Amino acid sequence: MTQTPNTAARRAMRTPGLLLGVVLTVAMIAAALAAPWIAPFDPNEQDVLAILAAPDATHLLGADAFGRDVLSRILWGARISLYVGFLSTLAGVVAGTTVGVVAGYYGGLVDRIVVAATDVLLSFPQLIMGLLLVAVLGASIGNLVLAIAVTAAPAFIRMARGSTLAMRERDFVDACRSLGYSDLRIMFFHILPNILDELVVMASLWLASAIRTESTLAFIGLSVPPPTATWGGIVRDGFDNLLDGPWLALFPSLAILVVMIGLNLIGDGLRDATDPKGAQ
Amino acid sequence: MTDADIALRVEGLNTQIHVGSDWHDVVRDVSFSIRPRETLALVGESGCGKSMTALSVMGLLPPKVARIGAGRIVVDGIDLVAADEATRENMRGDRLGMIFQEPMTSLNPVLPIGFQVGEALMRHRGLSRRQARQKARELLELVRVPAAAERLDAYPHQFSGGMRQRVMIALALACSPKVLIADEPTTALDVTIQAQVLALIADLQEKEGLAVLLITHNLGVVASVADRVIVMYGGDVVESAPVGAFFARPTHPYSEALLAAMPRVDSDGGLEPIPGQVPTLTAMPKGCRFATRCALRTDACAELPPLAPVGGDPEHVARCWVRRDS
Amino acid sequence: MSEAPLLLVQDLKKTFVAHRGWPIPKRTEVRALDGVSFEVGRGEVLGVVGESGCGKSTVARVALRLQPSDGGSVTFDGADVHMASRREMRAMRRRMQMIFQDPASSLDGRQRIIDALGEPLRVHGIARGAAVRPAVERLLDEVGLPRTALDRYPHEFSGGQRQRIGIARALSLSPDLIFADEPVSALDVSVQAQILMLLERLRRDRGLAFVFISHDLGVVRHFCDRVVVMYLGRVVESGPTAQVFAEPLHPYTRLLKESSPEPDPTRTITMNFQEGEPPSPVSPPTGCHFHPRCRLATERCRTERPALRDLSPGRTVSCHLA
Amino acid sequence: MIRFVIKRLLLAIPTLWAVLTTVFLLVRVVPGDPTIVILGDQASAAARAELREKLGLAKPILAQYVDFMGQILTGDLGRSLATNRPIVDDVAAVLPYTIELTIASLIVGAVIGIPLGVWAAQSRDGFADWFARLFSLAGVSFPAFVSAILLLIVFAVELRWFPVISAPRTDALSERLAALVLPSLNLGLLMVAYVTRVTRSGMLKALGEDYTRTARSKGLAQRTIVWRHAFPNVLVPVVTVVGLYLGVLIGNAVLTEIVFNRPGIGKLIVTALNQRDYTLLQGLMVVSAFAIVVANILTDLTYGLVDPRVKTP
Repeated sequence: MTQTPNTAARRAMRTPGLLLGVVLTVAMIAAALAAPWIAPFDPNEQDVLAILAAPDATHLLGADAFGRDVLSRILWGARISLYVGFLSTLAGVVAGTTVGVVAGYYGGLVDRIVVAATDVLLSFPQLIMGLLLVAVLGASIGNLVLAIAVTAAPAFIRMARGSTLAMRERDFVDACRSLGYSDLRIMFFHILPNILDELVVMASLWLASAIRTESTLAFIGLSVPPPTATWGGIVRDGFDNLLDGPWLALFPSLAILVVMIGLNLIGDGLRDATDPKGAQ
Repeated sequence: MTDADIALRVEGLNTQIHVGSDWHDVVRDVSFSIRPRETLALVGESGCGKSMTALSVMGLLPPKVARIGAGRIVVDGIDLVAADEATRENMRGDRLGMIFQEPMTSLNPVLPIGFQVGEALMRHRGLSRRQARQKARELLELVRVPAAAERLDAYPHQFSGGMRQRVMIALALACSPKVLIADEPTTALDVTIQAQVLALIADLQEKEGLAVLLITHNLGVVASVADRVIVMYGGDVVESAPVGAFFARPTHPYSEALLAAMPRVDSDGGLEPIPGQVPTLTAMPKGCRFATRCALRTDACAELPPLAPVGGDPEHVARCWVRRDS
Repeated sequence: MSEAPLLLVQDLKKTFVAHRGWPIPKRTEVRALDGVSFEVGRGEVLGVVGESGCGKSTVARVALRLQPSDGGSVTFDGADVHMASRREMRAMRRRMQMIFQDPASSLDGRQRIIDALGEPLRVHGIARGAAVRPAVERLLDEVGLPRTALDRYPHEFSGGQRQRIGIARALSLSPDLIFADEPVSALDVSVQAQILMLLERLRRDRGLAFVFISHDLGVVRHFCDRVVVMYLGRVVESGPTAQVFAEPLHPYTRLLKESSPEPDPTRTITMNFQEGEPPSPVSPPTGCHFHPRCRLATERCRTERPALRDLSPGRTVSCHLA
Repeated sequence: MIRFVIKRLLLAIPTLWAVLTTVFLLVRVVPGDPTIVILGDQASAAARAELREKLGLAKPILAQYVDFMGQILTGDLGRSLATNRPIVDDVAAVLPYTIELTIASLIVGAVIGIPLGVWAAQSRDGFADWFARLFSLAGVSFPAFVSAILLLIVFAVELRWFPVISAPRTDALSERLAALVLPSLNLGLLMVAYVTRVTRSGMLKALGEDYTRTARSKGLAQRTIVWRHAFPNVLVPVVTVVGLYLGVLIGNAVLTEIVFNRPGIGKLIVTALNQRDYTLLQGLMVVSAFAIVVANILTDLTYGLVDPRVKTP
């Protein structure tokens, strides 16, 4: 049975995991936004005396092989990782959903072409696709967003198409058509609101995925060029000095992990809250 | 009636379900007994408690959500309510068989038909897979599934709805139970197929000496196959009678209204709908539960009437202050 | 019939194609409509009966052009529905509406009742702004729902009430013809009677014509003037309801009638459990589709498709033997 | 069966063709000049022209396309820009390691994930359920390189149970297996998460279905109902999810190989990236897409084995 947004929201608030997820994610976003004010050091300032320093009162999370403060780099890195993640997911969701709903609604040749194209795009491992795109396009924030959005879009096309097909099975789409509503009205005023739940759930999970892809690319060395701090890049710097100071890789890893857990908790919590079967 | 003549006896059954934070009665003080070769029909509209009664008898109430509050369910001298789960498990599928409303979903889609039909024999009779398969073939022939031998290895999706319900019947009768519980067995089927399935059940009932508890909302089906009928409303038995007496003199206002609301093929008689709707479980009236929709309502109806004989027939009882014999 | 019919369906065809199979999908065809013809006069109620897979629901959807046809024609008030331009179609949609079997699935769960019923008024420019609410209130009055229903969501209503909402929506555009696809079969008997009475009243008050699709002969007998009996995509018999059910001409109609249980223990239904599986619409039998289940079938029935012919005024049948 | 496989492969040809065309176009039609990306913008015009020639970019695009397709049809992926070795040889040398790792992690995913999911479904909201939820939350949350680093820190750096470099030095089975433990655990963690989730929800659904009630009406024991009646119905969604996430798995295999310093496609990719080896990258792309297409075929065939509805409509 369908439900009003109200009951879903109320149930969402009763899910402790979801609440924790929101807290973790919001905290991380706040930290990223406040980086210029709360970061103790300039993220690129090199302190020769602090090279590979263990965590202490000055460098709370230690300093890296160039003597840069790890905490400051993590805070500044959050800005890029989160920015790229949000923007690319948004682009992927908007593009993918539009194409998916249209293909699912009209069916026929349009649908067949979209399905075939999606199958082809999904034939590339997501990470390798992103990797190749960034390698070919060159590493910049814009290209990162584009590459990650391209890897996200097919999943949203597939989901939106599938849900639209399921909606078409329900009589209310036929009802709308027999009432003489235009196709656009049916697609975006009637079908879209009904698949929004699923979309939001999936978007929050893909946001995690996008941030993971960004940090992974950075870890491999395909992101905004150094010395600009990104999470994956900081982990990589730490990983190269793993035996000298395991904490260098540990702390940025934890930062990524916190966001991942936060977003996944949000996604799972929303899924439980919007899944009618979970209500019982 | 001596106990030996009785295949299933239910006494004072009370079943409750959990809504919000409370347990609510969905079946109240239901008693009946069925003899071999007899068909007892439980009729009523959705939410009247007829299916919950069937599930209670079979011991298939969903755990944590529903429970039996009181009563006795006696088969073969064993009270299923008092017995432990192991005993109940041994009785299910052996002494009691059940078929369900949806033949489409009641068979396991990934297991072959032959196995599903013969499985109860492996469980209760210790048959080997080979023996069970052999017996499954005989059972499928018994329910007239064409080319039974070749279809032992077929899967449910390869059968039509009517054939699936036949397979379900074969499955339920595998261990030659004394009691068959049929919960809306033909509701999902087309009328011509419904006629086939009802005929099959009647035939097997005669051959195997089955006692049949038929749950249905369709008074036409009741008239066609039942020997006795119990009408339920809001969890209460409102009327109980032999079929002939019931259709000749439907006495409880609800029974009467139900018949008047049913459009018929053979006459032009006008329809008389029952006003309003069944109150929700949490908002049931205190006394007679039909009182809110009843044209004959009096002040006495604030108290629950007992089942009392009507029309001078001790076999024909109704739960109504207005219509009882004075 | 003296004047031109409101709806004329001629030789309508519809084939569904599915690709199924493993590992290589195969093309299978289902002829849902295999040359279906009937007509509905102004203010007339036509029943369409048949069992699952006979194509009775498809008729409504193709006639309303919710699905394209694969042949034949649908003429509404003199205009061809499937040839109509977008503009003409929009105008025609106001005059032909539909009521669905499952009111839960035919209402948008995200829309409040005021929006569900107000939207068609706004889209077709019947009422705007402040005029919408009173118009919707009038609709609710007409179908017997309280005005407090306006600001609630569909899931807050019972099945019967939701069906009333579906009916109110169909009425919102003041149509001449309503296709009702099993409108009462998901409802309990007592509620079913309420809805039937409501439809009866609307028909009288508004002079509505109906195409009433149902598997329940009793309901059809009660509500319809004429009836069309379908079997595996074809019309096998048609005529005035009382006559058809009193004296069925086609063996299938006879079987349907004899199988329909009546609340009368003295009239037992014909039950024959020896019969095998009914044919599937994927591979229908040759000749007369009904011949494998027909006791009277001859060689001719197995090979030659019987034509639908007039037998007496207003009665047609498609059987070699009738 | 063999004939089915062949037919299904033939059906995959259009997809493969589209995939190859996409790779071709990606490398050539993207905005910007690949020679600048490879050589940097300080490179001389002559050097760029030479590279152009070497990459075959000087020819008209259609001729390039024909060359590209022709090569692949004959099983040739071209030569590495950096080493001039045939790419096929490089790939063939390391492919077994990647396949070995992927299969090992699939086994880890199934062996841990399925029982965990079944267990969790039976004690809904109980201890097992919470444990499974936490476990799978961790599984989906850890980026592969993060979990890999943590595993390394704990088991290789601190505990010293396993080598830091997970490359087998000899072909001895014991050594190969030892080198496989941490990487396959790392890669398997994600699979465990997905498999646990889908098994849990699938079991919950199956246990609520009508056929489970039928099984109960036969008087079967709970254990029989769970494993014989409900569980087989879960295999379909499990296969779906495994098939769906094979792409993610292959991507993560790359990362795992990098962190554990294991030979494999992953390391080859990093080498290609570092050396701006365009042709090698293109070849690897073709190989990985090919792998996914094959995996999809395997998934389809598996459906036929676990779901009778697929095989016999």
